Amino acid sequence: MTWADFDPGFTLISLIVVVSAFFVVRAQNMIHAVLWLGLTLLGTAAFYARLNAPFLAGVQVLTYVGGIVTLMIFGVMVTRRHESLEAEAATVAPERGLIFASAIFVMLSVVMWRSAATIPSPAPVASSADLARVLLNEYLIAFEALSLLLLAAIVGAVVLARRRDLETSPQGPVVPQATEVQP
Amino acid sequence: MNTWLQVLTLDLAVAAGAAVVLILDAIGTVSGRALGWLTAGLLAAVLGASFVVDVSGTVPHGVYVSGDWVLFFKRVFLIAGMLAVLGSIDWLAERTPRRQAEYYALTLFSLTGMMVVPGARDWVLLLVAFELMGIPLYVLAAWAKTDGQPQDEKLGPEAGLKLFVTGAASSAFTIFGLGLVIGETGSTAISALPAQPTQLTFVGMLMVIAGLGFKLGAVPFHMWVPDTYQGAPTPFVAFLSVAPKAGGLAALSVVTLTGWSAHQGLWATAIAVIAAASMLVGNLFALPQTDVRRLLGFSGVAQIGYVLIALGAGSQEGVAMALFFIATYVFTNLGAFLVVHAAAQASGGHETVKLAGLSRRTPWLGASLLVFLLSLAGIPFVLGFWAKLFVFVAAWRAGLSGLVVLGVVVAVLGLFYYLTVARSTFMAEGHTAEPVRAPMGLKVSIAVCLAAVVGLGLWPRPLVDEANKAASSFLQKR
Amino acid sequence: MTLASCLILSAAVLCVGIYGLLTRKQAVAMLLSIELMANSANMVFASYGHFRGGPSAQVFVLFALAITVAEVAVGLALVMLLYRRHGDTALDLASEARQ
Amino acid sequence: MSAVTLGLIATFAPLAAALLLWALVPLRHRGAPAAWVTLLGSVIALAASVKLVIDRLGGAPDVRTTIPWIEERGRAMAELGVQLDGVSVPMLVIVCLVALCVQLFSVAYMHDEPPRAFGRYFTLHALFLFSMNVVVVSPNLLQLFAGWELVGLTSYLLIGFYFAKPSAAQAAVKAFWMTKLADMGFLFGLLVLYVNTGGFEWTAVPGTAIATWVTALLFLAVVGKSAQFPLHIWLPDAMEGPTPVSALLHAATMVAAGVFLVVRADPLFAQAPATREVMLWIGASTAVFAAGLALVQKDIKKVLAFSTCSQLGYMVAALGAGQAFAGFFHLGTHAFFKALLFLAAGSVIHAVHSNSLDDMGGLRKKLPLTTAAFVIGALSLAGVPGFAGFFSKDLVLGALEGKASWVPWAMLMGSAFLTAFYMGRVVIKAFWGAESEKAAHAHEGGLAMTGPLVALALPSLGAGFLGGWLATQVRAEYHLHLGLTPIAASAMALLGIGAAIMVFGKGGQAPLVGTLEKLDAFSLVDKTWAGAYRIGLLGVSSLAGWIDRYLIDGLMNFTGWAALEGGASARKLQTGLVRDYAMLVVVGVLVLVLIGVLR
Amino acid sequence: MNHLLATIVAAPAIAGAVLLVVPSTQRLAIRVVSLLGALVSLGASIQIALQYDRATGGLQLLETVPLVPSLGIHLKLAVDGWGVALLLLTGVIIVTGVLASWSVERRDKEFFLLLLVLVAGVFGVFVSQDLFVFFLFYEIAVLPMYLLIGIWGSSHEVPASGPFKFAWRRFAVGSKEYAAMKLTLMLLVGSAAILVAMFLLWGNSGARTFDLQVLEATKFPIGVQHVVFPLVWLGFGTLAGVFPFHTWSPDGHASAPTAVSMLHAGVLMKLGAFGVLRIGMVLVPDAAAWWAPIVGGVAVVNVLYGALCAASQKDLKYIVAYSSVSHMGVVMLGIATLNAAGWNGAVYQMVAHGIMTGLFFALVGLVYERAHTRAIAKMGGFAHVMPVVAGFFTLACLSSLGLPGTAGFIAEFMVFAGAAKGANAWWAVPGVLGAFVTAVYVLRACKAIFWGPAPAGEYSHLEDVRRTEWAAPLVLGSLLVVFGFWPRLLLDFIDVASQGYLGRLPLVALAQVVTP
Repeated sequence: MTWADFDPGFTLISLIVVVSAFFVVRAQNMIHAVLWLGLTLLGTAAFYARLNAPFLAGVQVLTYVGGIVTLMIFGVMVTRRHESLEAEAATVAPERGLIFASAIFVMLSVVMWRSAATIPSPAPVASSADLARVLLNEYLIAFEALSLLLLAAIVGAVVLARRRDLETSPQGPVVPQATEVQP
Repeated sequence: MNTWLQVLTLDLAVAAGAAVVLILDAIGTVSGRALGWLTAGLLAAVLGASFVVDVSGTVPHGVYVSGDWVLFFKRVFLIAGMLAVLGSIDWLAERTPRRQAEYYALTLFSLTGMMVVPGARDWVLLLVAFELMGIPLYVLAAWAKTDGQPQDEKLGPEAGLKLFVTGAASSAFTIFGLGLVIGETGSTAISALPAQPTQLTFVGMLMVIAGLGFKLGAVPFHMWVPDTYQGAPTPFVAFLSVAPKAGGLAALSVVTLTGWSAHQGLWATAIAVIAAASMLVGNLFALPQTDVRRLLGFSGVAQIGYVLIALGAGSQEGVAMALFFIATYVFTNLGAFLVVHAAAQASGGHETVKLAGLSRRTPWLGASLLVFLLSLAGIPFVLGFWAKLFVFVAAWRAGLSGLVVLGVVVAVLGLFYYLTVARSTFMAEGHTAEPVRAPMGLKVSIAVCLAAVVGLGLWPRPLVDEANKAASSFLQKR
Repeated sequence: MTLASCLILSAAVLCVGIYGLLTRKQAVAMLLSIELMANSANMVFASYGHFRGGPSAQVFVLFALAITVAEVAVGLALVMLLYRRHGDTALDLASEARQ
Repeated sequence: MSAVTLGLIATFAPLAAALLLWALVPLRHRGAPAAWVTLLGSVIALAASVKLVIDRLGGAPDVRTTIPWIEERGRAMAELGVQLDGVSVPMLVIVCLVALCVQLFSVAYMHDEPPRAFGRYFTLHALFLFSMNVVVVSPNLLQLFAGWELVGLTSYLLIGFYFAKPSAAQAAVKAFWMTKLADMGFLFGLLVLYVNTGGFEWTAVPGTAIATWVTALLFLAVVGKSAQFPLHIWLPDAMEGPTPVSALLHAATMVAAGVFLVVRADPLFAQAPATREVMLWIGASTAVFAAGLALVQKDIKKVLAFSTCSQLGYMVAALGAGQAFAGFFHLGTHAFFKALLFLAAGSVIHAVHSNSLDDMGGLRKKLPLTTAAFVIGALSLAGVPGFAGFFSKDLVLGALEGKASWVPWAMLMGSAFLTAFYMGRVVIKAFWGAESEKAAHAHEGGLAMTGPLVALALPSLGAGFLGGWLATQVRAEYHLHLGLTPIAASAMALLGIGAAIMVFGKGGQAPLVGTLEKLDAFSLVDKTWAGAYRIGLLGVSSLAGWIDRYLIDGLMNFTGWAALEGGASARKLQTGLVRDYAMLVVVGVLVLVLIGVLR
Repeated sequence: MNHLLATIVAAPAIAGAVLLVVPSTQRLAIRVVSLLGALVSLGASIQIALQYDRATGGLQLLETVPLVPSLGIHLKLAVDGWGVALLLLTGVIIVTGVLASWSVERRDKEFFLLLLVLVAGVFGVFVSQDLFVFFLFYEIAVLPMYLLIGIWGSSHEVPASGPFKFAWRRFAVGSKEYAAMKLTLMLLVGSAAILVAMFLLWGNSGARTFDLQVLEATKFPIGVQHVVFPLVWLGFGTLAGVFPFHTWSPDGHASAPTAVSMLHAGVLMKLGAFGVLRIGMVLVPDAAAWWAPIVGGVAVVNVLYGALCAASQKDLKYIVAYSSVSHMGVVMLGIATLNAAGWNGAVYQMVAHGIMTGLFFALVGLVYERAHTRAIAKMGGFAHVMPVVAGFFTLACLSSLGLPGTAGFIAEFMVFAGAAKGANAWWAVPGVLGAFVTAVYVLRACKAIFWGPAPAGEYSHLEDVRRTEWAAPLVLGSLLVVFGFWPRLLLDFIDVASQGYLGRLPLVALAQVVTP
């Protein structure tokens, strides 16, 4: 790798992604953390675009930034306790996290460097049409399964999150009882 | 050649069942316990259909291969699902009467995912099916918003959360690993493998195995097991403790033995390490447990260690024996959990001491529990013995004698805690002699398990033959 | 920009996620960390898609995205449940089950 | 009837009686009928053995028949059988005759016992006779051992007949232990013999070294059974049993089995001069030692018991001198007169209800027949010329002439004097002198009591003259000759009697009595054994028990404890914190990635 | 081909199955069914003894059913001379055991059921000619013990002391649960060792079969043999009470109910010794010959140490239990002699000790049932009130100390003779010493319990033997004497088997034996 290989765009994207990711896990305010995540995801979208995957970038922006970040903010708002916002977001045992994270990072990057450093030139990229075609051919079953997955997730999330989920039987509220045995 | 719709008939039927259950509940046609019986009936019907309908074949592009292998697993899943649903009916109707349909639907969704897993030969399909199996479980684990004692009230969400966090982290690793594997091979076919796989491929592969290890509850991805078992509704735990493990086994087999069989040295090492750790940790941690659910949880961790030994052997025999093991494990563990459930409902707690005098209160339940425990411990003439034995034989033949010896030795530890439970059930005098009245569904379910464990324990041949057939079909068509 | 550098970038995001996973006390924060990890996996796919070609990698990202969304939805529901039981979302509260 | 059949009848008739009584519980519990069954068995046995003697007088040859008993690799490793020759046939008669007399006597003596006990008593008697006959007719050492042990068993049961009495129970157990201790020698001897010759025959010629080992070990058993120093301590205690039992077992027959063993195994002993040397000394010292103790006993039975020890010492000394016949002959005469003495003593005890010499006195008027019988026995025991004891004792002493610088000879001479002296003491204290309080109501027992006395008095008087015949039976040399020994022995006997009359006739005390009494009271030997038992055996066993419970089993408990503690402390790793669980997932991935990296 | 062997195994099992459907209120029916099952087995075992051709020897009455052919597992039943002797023993013990437990009241149905299952396992072991099935039956025989002791057993106090005092709190030492758990765990550790040995044999047999005859014909590499033998020795030896793995035995036997003690000490411990002999000595003879001195050395410790421990006990059942440890040492000693006298003696001792200890436990059970104590110090003079018990107890004592005329003598004598003839003649010395110590403690116990002044107070009206209780003393006592006088009844069977198997030992080992 030489200076000729230096790619300012990529470097910038990398910096944005990594730094914002770092703030996601360090931010003391949960709202800030979610916003930092949004930045990371946007950076990732840029990354996709840089990798000639505009469709992915679009989807990334739509679902992740638009969907997940919103969902997260919603989640934070719903569950926040205003008086202790800062303390909640505190971290524990950072050295432990650092050790494990860096150990994995070192190992992965060594292997990645060894295995993939030799691949320089990008291959031709698939178009959105290609994506659509395989999606409805090879991945048709997976696609259908995915729809089931999403359905299940929705059902599950609704069941779990249903507020004031009064457990009542037709006869009225059920009192938790020690035994269901009729004497 | 069947069309893909035909190949996936059973899976589609189960998925449709989920929809039907939800719809029937929504329009109010069927509700309450009837939904449960309906679901169980549906599963029974599908199980019956699996013997009638010809579902063998390969889907275009080879993403899904159906045959004896798949059928074996599907039947295991269907049986597990059916028995678990039967065991849940009354608990649900009494504890969470307003969420019954969702419970069954989610169970069916999870089952659909499971049923797709063993046939999947494409990473994408495998991943989606695997997640379809897993996500409903997160929800179901947290089902017990108010179960029994007040102190248990907080355990429900905790159970779900613990399962979720470890699960989501694991699946993140899995997907990351998959990225490396697929990227390196350039294809989403599981069997595809570059002629000269780079080290990165191997690392990715091992990360995938780590993700599967979570679902199996193997050490060190097992930490959720006892806590979730303790907090989740027991009838669901009966399901959770067996079916997803079979699914994990199926996935692990597919991942390791299609295409990757040439690199057995790699994954076999990983599996051996996990297996050894699981047997050791599971048995050791189970020793001091006082809650039967936790105890059975750790015991399950240990049992998975035994399954992994067989899989680590990498031979057709090893696969067959792993299948045999997991099938026996379904009946045994499910039965054990259901008996514990029945007893706990009557005595107000899942602690071992609460089982005191069970055999006097309701002899057949006590005897069943004993049989299940003996089976888990691997005592002759009950099903578990053959399972352990076959696994050991397969591993021994494959040269894994060290693991076999370790397994034999730690099995003694296992015996200690199984006997502790048996002691409580049989020897201790309970506070009451009042019989435990198990509801119908539970009774049927336990009886089926008991019949299987004893019957197949006396004559394991049919199951062995099935397992062998499945394994050979799998390895031929991989 | 080489494949290796893209992959290492993904690994970095993954490890930042791991760091968060291990150090965050707050349930939502942990969800965010998991999100980072999932995102890093997608970055790997995208990188390979760019350097190796073919639609598979990109298709996979789509699936992975959907799965992540589903997971997050369920995860958030669980966090809300936790909050409802404990009045807080500190994960350490969920440590009743141990012995 | 063939000789073998007769031998079998003699052996098994009592067993049949015993089995019958054992199986037919009502019969046994009736009491008296049981006695008749036993007596019938004994009569048949006696008849058969007398027939054997008559046949032998008619020139019948020795017979030996065996059948395989224990097998090994298809061959007999041990055999059972019957050997009827000059040693066994006379012995058979002696045993059966004495036993019959004693049993008859017992019918009267024991009549106060409750019927059940009475029945048990006679069952055991029948069993005893069977066991003793097994010893007598045995064709090899193993069968002899079997009978030997059975005899020991019956002895144990009969000593403990009054089992309600703790002293009797203790005495029985003690007797069994002491003889069992000695019998280990027998067993080892058998094993050595077996290993070196492949069999249990006393005719084997294994060479001097082995023969010495074997005989030394066998002799150990003899020391125990025949109550030789230092294993004699059980015999005085054994007097806790009923008096007829003492007469039969502990004087006439069982204790003599040791001597019988040596006589039987003479061919082996002949190959082991070293063993004989030891026997000589042990026999001689026991004779003197026991005679000394006999002098100071207050219990009439204990006098007789120590006297038995002493006389057995004579026999053993004779055997040690290589004169098996002398020992055997003395065994025969001793059987008659000692049984007579015991039965007479029993008659006295029966009359005065006391064992103590102090309670007796002047009984000769009340019990004339008993007195006569006792005096005959005493004279015979003392070795007064003409009585049976004289002949045999003379033979024993003659055998010792010149052996080991005459020292044993001198010891036995001294002992002969003592014998006469202490018997004189007993006779005078019991039958002469002033009438004691308890003697006032004494009277002779019935015919069942006096009959046996007469029956035994006759051979006590005359059995000495059978010596010649007996000698031809065992192919030994026997001549009466007038020499130093007979004269000295007669002199000693008469001197002893004279001294006794001089000393005790006036109610005096013997010299040295104080010392002897102290010695007896102290009973060093007894205490030594008791100490060995308490400290040695019980101490070691308590230690073993402690080790087993607290060290070995403790270690097992510790293992279990360690596993459980291990589990319990490992459980702390299960913190319940989600973060830690996630960390373990990361650790797992780390390990797996490491496997990939290291590959 | 008749199905005697199948009958003998199946009879108790079928009786057990019938029990399942007998209502638990039908107390008499339960007992009668159990007794019938036991009687059929006894009858079959006698019939087997009659049919067995003693002149030919070897395996007879062969029956084979393939079980799992793919693994080389067959249900192959046949019996050799040793087996015949031990089948007879088992038959007798189970019949008397059932009769002795006639008075069990608590949960009697389960009790008899487990008893029958157990005994089916025992029979199975003796007739299995397939290592795997052998092991299966072995496990079946061992496991019911856990419940039998744990439910119907009795507890007592053991004071905490010694260096491992701290471990006491964890276990209620002396309680029946403790005894049951310790017994089960120790025996199953042994089973684990056996299982490993089994795999080694199977894996190295070439034929991949568990068939004992095929395994016998296989010449295993000496390295394998040296691993297998110690595993087999310690694995089975744990059940045979081999020092220092005997500690389950005193607690287990002391806690177990009467019939269970009878069966366990009387028959089950023999399974261990039988395993060492049949599997260890026969299948891996070369290693066995090498290990024999060690086996014998440990056995000698067993004999003497067990006897000494017994002498220090104050609890009647413990005395009998330790005496079992000591007597099983005699069995192991006989096995280690590697000659016909020793092996015959060992098997004979199995039978003799089985009968004797069965008798012991039956009588101790009777005494305990009436006096409600096992502490010797509290007893005394019982012969006045229970003379029959006293008499038979004495008989058992006599056999225990090896008195001629009882079966114990024949057995011990043969073992000692074998030992004296063997390579380590000195073994006989501690062996005989052990017999002497036995004389000391059994007679002392006998005296303390039965002799002395007639008991007063609560013990003055103890009942003697009644009804079904007669069976055990009468049958077992008579057998002790019969086998003592007429050993050939059994020796004919035993010897022919020993002869057959002895030929397998390496010549080196045989050369060490002094042949007269």
